[in-house]
Amino acid sequence: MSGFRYSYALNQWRQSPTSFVRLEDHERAFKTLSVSGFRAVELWAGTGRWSNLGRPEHLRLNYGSSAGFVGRLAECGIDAVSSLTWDPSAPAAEEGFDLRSTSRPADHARILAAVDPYLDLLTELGCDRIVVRATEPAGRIGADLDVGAVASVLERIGSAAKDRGVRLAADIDCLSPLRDAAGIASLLDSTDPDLVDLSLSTADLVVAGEDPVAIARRHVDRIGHVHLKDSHFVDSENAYLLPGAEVDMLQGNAGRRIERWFFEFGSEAGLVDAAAVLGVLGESDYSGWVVLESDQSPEPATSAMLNAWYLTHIAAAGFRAAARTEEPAR
Amino acid sequence: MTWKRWSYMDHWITGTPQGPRQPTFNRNHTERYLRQLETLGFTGFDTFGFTLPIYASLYGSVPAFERALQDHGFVGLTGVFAAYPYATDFAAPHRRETHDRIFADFERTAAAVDGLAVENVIVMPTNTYFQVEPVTDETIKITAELWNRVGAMLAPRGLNLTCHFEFWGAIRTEDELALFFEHTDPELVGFFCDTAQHTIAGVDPLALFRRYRDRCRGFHFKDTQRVDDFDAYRTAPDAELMATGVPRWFYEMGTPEGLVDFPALMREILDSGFDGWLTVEHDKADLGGGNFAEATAVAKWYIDNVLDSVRGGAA
Amino acid sequence: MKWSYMDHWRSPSPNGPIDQWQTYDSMDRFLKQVAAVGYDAIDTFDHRYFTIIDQYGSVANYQEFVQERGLERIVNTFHAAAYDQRNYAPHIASTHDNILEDFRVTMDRWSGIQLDNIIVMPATLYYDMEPVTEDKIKTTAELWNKVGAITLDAGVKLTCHHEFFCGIQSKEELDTFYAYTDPALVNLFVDTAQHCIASVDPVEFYEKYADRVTGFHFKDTRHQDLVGDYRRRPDAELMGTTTPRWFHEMGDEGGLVDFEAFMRAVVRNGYDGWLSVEHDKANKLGGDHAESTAIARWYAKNVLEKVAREEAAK
Amino acid sequence: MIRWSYAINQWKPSFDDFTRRRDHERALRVISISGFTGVELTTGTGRWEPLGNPDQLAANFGSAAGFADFVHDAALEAVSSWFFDPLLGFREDLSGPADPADPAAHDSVVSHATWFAEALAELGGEVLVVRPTASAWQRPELDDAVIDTIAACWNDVGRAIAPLGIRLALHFDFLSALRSHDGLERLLAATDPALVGFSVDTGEFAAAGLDPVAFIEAHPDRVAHVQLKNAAAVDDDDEYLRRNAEHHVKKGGGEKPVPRWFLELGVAAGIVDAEAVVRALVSHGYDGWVTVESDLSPHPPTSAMLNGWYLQHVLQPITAAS
Repeated sequence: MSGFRYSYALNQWRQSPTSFVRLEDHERAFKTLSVSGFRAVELWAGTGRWSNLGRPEHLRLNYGSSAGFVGRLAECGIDAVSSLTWDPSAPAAEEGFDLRSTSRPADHARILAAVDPYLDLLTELGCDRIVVRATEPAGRIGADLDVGAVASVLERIGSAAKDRGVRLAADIDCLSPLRDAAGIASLLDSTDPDLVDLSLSTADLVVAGEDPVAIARRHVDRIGHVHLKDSHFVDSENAYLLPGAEVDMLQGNAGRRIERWFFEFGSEAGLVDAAAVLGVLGESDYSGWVVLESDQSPEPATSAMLNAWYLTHIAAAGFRAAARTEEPAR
Repeated sequence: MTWKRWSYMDHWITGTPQGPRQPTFNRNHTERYLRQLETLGFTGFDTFGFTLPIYASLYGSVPAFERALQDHGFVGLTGVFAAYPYATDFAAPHRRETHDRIFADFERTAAAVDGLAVENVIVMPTNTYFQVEPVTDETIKITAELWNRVGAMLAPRGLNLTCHFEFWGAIRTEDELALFFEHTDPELVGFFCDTAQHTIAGVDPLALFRRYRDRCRGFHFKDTQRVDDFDAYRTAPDAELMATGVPRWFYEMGTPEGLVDFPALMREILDSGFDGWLTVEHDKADLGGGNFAEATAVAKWYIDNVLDSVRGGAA
Repeated sequence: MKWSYMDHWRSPSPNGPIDQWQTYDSMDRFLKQVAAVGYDAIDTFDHRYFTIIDQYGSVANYQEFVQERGLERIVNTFHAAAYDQRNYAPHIASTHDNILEDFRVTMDRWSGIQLDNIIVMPATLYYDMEPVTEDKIKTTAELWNKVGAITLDAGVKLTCHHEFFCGIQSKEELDTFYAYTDPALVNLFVDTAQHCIASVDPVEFYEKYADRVTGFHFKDTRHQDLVGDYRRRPDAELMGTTTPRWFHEMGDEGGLVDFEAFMRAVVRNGYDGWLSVEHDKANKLGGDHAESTAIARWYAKNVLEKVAREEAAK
Repeated sequence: MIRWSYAINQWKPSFDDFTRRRDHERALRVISISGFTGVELTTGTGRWEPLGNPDQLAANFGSAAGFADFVHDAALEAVSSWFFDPLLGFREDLSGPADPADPAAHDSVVSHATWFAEALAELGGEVLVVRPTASAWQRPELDDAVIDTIAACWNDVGRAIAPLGIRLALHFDFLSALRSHDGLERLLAATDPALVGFSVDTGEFAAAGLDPVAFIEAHPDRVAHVQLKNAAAVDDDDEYLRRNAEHHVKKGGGEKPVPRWFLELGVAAGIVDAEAVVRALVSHGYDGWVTVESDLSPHPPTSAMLNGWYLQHVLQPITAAS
């Protein structure tokens, strides 16, 4: 079997600004994931005292120190923080709500400054992966994206990360102007493989009309991180170009009015072939993380358990001992 | 008497296919939200400064959103709330070096609501207590300088600057409040009475209103079931959601366990001649299985069926 | 050490909260979640029979559906009867024929699979049995001795689960009841929370009757009934004055049951049957069955199973 | 004159929900503040149904009058109506399901209906709304003898409760046996117009592929009650004939599937023209309660408020103009 490990993203547990703030809520999520068979979690960057796992200073305050956090995770049956996702263009109070774009060279120095505290945190947490959103949504940047500028800042972040033993994986999401096969290839061709990996996000690829298996095969040597989640829909109308695509498309404000795109595995309408993706990773010598998500789920705990069941029984014989090969009869 | 000017402070969580989210999830949810408020009979709508861009993106512009409010029977956007709950290098009212930045933020807010129905710009005048302490006369005076300056900028634009004091903020006791008001210009810096926050901080909101009646610009009508008698206000990083043993501080008015005497306050308001907005706020009403729609309906029921019966000139 | 999950469940749907029996899909998702966090089997209510026949054709077919999702089998059923002094009351002998017939029918319905236990609340609501006398308990015991013989004929143990609001719930009432029942026919099913609410120490009580115990509901509570809620009319379970929510999953903060001590007792007494986890009304006050089920299984795996190993090694 | 009430049914999605006094108080206040003046109860049985029948009202509020005070305290005028399905059966008197198609069950139906009507009279109510017969999958045949038996049962009930000042309204739903074999019209013809009225449930009519306005126009004198709700879809594949359709079709969504059959008034996805219904009622001088429902809503307070919005902004202007 291959050498990759599974992790679970915590992002969806925080559904509203005031949710997932108390430490007992964190603890319940950790335990839910642990007992479902996941031994690592992915953090995501945020802002404010209520996004208190998403800012280094708040995480330290809550748990006394980074080590205190790691200790608490261990007590809950979580061995590692696999990774942290970070969007350089997301404004944060702690950074004076600075608005930055990876596509604007003038912003790059500030992006590098902003990532620094996160790299410190990851080092303290023993985590070697930062997943960086490569671009802003297409609808915000406009048509002419300077791929070279994006590549340049990713390389610089990648280099700073490498200095601390952390690798960068570029996240190209379904709203990115680089979301299709050509866009992904252009970014990878423009970046140094020593500094920038690809974060393969299966659901985002499906939404973008791409086959995640084909993309995985094509760039198997560059994959440094995997987000494994399912989607029920393809954005066949290019709604990602709408100016407010985060809401217009992903929250059904416009167009086809689809209010939920991403799903846990195992539903009939799912478009991602998880077993095939894992097969490609298994055949290669991929040794990073495969991170499952409850993204957009109304019940993140339920989605985590269903994803665990699906891995165990359908998609990944190695996830848990008791493996099964076919979907149960209905 | 029937008070005509009830506004609703824009906290709300509703069910979506992605779980509980704010109504700005999309325009359809926003419309459903506004219809529910309209049904209950609110005519004022207060929101957060940081939500204005979201409404602008959903409706095309902030004025377009105000027109949508008016289509739903509101007089318009009546108040804007601005806050820096967490001290940063960029925003800390007790540190002079951040004042220019904060002042500039308020210039932008003022521009954003220019020409709208907005009467009050409500601010949280300080950051979390634990980041400011020790709270001294000096920190309060520096804070007062900032708000005098912001108030002076807003006043000519027809906007009242008014200060809303959190139980976990760095101005919370009667003495701290007194010092702050002593150092701020009554014409430029108003008082905003949040019934629950003061009660939690151990300060009687009714007494405060009597004392600062002349500079009171509005109220948040909300209740609490608990006084902070165990220094929860100093909880780091946050006292509002993370205080030990208190997962929920705030409740809608009309709950039997509530500590605030709303009829008495109402009587006092009627007697005082106050003629501004009375605002209903439901902060975190979803905690512990609660829900915003129901909390808002039963609070407005309480207004129509209990507070409307209150008469002034008692005893 | 094998864990079974008792079928209390709610999940959201487009038309409000539903239980897992709503559709094949909701059952499928329920069973997969239970299996995913490492439960080995499920318990159910025998009144689900009608839904089972409607949706799955037979009890055996339903069990197969369960097994296809990675769970071993159905271990126990709970016989939730509508007690009424007029026709179905264990302390009133004239109603016994009716009750006995009910059990003959029930055992026949479930004969397609092998169950370990059929669980009953052995008495009516407390207020329907008051005053609770030795005579009434004796009459009750006579009934369950006869029922136990019927179930044993069907290869299933009869076992008694004492709700805090039923007519046999205090230490004295329990002792009287077990003195009058035949150990070969009438067993005990210890619900940790129910006894705790009734101010009966679950560990002591279990130790005393360990040789008659054929199962457990591992669940927690944050409240003892100190105000007489157990005899509150018309209802104690949902409408009690103490709390709107009596039951919590084990492993959550604020719980009153000492599960570690309980687990040690289970091991010390050489119990080798199934351990059942129950989340009764876990959705109250903003709770969520899915999460509670994971948290409880986490606690079983990471705390109780370790304690059990320690105790076994002694 | 039309009076507006709201059905409390959906506040209890599961058997162990909505049992505590606080829940009831809050639901009534939501209904009141949303602009309704009455509440419609649904029959239920057992200790977890405090609002389910007169015995439970007595157990929880002392008496029907005690409950009436509770309703008035919430600023509602009355319990407009009570929905009664005789096939439910009642633990309170150990009665099993009573089938109006079974002559032997008629006494039971009449006595239970009277039990509710007496309480309703005390609660300021006017209409006993009943489910007249079983579902289509339970009664696929509907010959004249069956229709006559059902009609006789409801004639008897109407006669029994009329002296209490309570009208009887037979409620048609989209799973009803009356949906096939022209059952609705035949039952209408077989019952005594002086004793037996009908309840027009707009959502149920629409889901059954029937036009509620056409029914009102055709039988204005028989309309004794209206339940106003929107529908999302028409059961045009006759799924109502499926075994246990309540479960598989109404709640489970059927084969399509339909996630939720009934919606709030006025929403774009709905197929009921509530304005036309109210215009038809007004044009015939309908004088009685219209009960709006949150049937199948995931969030009853929100549905009540959205329906309240529609009432205040769309429907009441129609009645005010008449």
